[in-house]
Amino acid sequence: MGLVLLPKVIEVGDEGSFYLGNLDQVAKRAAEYIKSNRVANKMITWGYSYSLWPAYLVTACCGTEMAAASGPRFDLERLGFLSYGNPRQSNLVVIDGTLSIKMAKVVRTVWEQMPEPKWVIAMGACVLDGGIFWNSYNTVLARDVLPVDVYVPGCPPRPEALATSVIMLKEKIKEQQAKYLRRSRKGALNKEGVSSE
Amino acid sequence: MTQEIKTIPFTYEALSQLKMSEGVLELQIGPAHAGSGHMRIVAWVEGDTVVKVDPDIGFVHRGVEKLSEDRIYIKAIPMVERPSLVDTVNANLGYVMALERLLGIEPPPRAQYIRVITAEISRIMSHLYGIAIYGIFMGSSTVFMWAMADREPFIDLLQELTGARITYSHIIPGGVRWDLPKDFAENAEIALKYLENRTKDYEKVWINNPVVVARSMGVGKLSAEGAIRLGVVGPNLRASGVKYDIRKEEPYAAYEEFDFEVPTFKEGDSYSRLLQRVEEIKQSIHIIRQALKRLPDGKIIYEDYYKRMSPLMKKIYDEKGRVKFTLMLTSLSPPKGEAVSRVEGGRGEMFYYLVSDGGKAPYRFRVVTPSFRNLPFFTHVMPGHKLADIPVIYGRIDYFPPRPIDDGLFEPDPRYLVAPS
Amino acid sequence: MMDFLNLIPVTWLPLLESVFYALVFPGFIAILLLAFFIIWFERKAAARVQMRYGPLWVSKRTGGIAQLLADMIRFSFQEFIVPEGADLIPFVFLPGFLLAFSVLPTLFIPIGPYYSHIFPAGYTLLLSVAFTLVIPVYLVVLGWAADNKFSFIGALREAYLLISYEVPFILAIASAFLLYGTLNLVEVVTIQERSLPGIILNPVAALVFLIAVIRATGRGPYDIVEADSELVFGPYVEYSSLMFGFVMGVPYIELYSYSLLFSVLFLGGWAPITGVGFLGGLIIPGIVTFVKAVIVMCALVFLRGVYPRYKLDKAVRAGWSWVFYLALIALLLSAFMSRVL
Amino acid sequence: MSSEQLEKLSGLLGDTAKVAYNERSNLIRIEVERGELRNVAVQLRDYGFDHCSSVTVVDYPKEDLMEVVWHLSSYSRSEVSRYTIGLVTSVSRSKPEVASLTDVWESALFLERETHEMFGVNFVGHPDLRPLLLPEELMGTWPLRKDYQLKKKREDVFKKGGASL
Repeated sequence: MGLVLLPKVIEVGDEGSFYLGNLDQVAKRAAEYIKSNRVANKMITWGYSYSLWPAYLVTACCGTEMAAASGPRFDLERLGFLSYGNPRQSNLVVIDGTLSIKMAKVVRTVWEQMPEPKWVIAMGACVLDGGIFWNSYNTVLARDVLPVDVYVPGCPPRPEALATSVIMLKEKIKEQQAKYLRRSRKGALNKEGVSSE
Repeated sequence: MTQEIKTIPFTYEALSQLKMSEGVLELQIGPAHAGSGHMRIVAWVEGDTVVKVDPDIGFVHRGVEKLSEDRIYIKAIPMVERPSLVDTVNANLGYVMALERLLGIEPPPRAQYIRVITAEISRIMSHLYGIAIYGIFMGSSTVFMWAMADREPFIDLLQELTGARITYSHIIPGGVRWDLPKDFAENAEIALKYLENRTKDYEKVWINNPVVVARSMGVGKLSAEGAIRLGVVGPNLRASGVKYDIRKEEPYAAYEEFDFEVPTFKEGDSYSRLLQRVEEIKQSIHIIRQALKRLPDGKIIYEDYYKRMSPLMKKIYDEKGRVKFTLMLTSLSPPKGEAVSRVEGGRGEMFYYLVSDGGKAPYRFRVVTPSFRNLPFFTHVMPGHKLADIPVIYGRIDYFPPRPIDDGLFEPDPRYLVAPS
Repeated sequence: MMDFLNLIPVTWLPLLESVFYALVFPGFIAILLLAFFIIWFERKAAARVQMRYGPLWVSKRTGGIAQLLADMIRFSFQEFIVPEGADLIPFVFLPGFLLAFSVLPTLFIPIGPYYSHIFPAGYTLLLSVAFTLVIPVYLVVLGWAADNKFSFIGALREAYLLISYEVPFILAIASAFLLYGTLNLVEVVTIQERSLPGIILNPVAALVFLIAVIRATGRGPYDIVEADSELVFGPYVEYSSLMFGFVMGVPYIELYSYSLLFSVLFLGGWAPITGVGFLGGLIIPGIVTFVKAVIVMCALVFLRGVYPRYKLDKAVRAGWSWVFYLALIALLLSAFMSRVL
Repeated sequence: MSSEQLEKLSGLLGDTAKVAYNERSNLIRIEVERGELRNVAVQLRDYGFDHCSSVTVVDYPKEDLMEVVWHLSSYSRSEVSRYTIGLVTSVSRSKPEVASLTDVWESALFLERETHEMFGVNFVGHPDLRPLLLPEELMGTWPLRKDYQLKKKREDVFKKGGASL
């Protein structure tokens, strides 16, 4: 869990001095301990999977299908998919449509600005393996730019396909967190000095 | 009260040598921004007033013209539809008309009528999408959802006809691929009646909404003379008082048989562009009704192509009314020459220029989408407005990727403009 | 339950009550539950207007009310990014101040006749208003601290609107004071019980109060500060994890304290039901004022689905022109009405 | 287009311009030398063709020449608004240089900029010839020229995972 990166508190002086120790280290250990708790892990998975806010990034023509998907007929807000616009608050990037070189740079910067638990849905044939613009001099595949979690085929894919991709992403988050839980309970974290007793 | 903004004739040189006072802030309203589509609007803002705007586009440039030289003629149809994905039928119609002018063939009347019907439905969908984007830029997600919802019956209509949601590739050289299903007329009538009383709701909630009027009246004003000089297209041009519609000026695909009038407004600001699109939706409904009433029967493919079809293709055509992609279509090689075709799309005039050297692939293929022709809005209209007006002007000119749209000729405040010495 | 009260030494009683007010009823826990309801109500009402479902699958049976819980969990387990350009102390600590100062007014607004507290009861109206006026100042500093062009412009917009809408707001409060003659909110409610509720006595002041509240909390046409289609998210652009959760919650908590004040000042607080003692004098009338406040909140929150956004210069011009004149009329009206009362 | 309108137009333009009429697509092709370009353009604008629909280049590597084409049409004059004029001048491939017509038609501003970055034709007098569509890496490779070969097979496109970023 990303905790507030507070500056290290150094001891004040001998008389009336108190040693708070390295607050970062203490906070990190506490975070690891919480996350290795089974109930907390279930809660975190539920929280992550039901609040997927995509960054407002319409790369190309599949954007119309993403707009139709967030429209009233295939309302994706039911699944907690509220397009909120600001990369800082979102945890999902939906690459909808062809990635030209210029747009690939922008997608990369948006992805890097986002806080840590983040996922990528690549939508449309053009980002899977080229689509009808496969040998154009200006297009790039999604896997060159970002680590993609879910691919949605189709040109443009139907809004129902986007909805299923969000549900598939929920399963993937569940697996990721379950793997994290198994690793942390097995004491794999002890290497970083987290005493499990 | 309409904002009185003087219009001073202005050339691009003076704008580019604008002397920046130190209080100017450069804002990158980039592609990942709720108020910009697929482009980066670089705006120099002083306080709340926009001093200079430089659009940085090309984020969705995929080189359709270069790729079409590498592929046979038929394969250019899906590529032409992608740049304006909300108005695919008109894009498809434009390219196929240029190809037919090269080949020297003429589709039968029933195919022309079906083309007009699908083109008008696609225009309605394009206008509704424009209103939806305008709503979200103005901060009201209600209109976005309403317009997106009103688009769905028309998407179902064409999905029933062609099977695809948006990318139909329905029009081929010589005619169309599918005949209208039996109950198409009734479903179309239901959808049109639904849209008519929906426009009443729009009037109540959105068009006469005092906030919308206050925010878009007098914003992005464009004089008729300015519109002509900047070469803007489509509803933005007619909203400034220039009565020009290619369906009337250079009638194509059976448009001269329908009587519809071209609505125009005089003020040329964002509000009149909104009203212009609502009027055009009403005209399209009128055209579709006439076309459905007077639909002639007969073949939907060019007579000569029908004869050269193989017996199996003919059997499919007679039973299901469906034209399969015959070998003849895929091995088209029109004679040497060039052709130009102009189509009035939902967003404006789509220009196609096709040069062939007798081979299987086009020698040179030039597409100018309406968005590209409206680019001067940004450089010439936006300076002098408030920062909050950028989405209002930009949303209302119905921008769609890959190239942005703009309107009007309006000059920055003289205070910010130091005449180039 | 009543007798256990007299076991506690008498001197501690007011302190315990204040803790109860601050922590349980009009204070923290009530706000937390209300925030759940209000944000869910806003998204559902906006969705109903837009012919769609709104948050549903989070907790299917209860219609998606746990959506805010899911969001809060995601926010709390997300990486908190501090841009290195931003100066650390205000950037990290100001949301905490924002949250605190938006909760504080609920401490002073009485929710029942038996509402005694440590602070001088005579100035509750003044105290509760004073804390709400500090929040925009923190917002401006917060926008400046984030070293981001959009948040800087958002902060400037907040400053513009703050000045142009606080003056009518203070005039509305002054006209209420002129009308009732006292600054003690408990007496205000007793006056309203005798005569008509405040909204009938001086409707103009109520209207000006509501407009100022809509502006302060950024609801409906007045979400100019965090206008998402111009400035990406106003002053809060750079906030990411739990800090964003706080910052997103602040307008709703502010709305809660304003509407609590509105229901006490203009809707007659706990008018029909009065009682004595801990249960009758505090809990039951408290629930009445609480319900009135929630109704006002639902009305204000619903505006999001109806109106697009105002432009800044038009909103500021309106603030100085007709909203200001309305406030003056409200003052005259209450001067006249207080003669009648 | 009626023949007497055609005569009037070609008479107006003088002997330097060769006029051909393509009846099917209502296209009038006017070929002009580079020197005459500006005054023919001004005459056309005064005649009524008040805006520029498209600026493009047709590349003939075999004849070592590039045809720069301005497509003009008319909003204001209704009797000629049906037709499109293709104003064509040919330019050598080694030094493609032509006078920019942005001061005659303001609408050609962005069209010429795009043609410049696609073909490398230098429009003399254009106020600001920065790249418009292409990223910085591709500026100068003139992708639309015939000698810019696209990759034909899928393997070499995806061998290293698409165009390098």
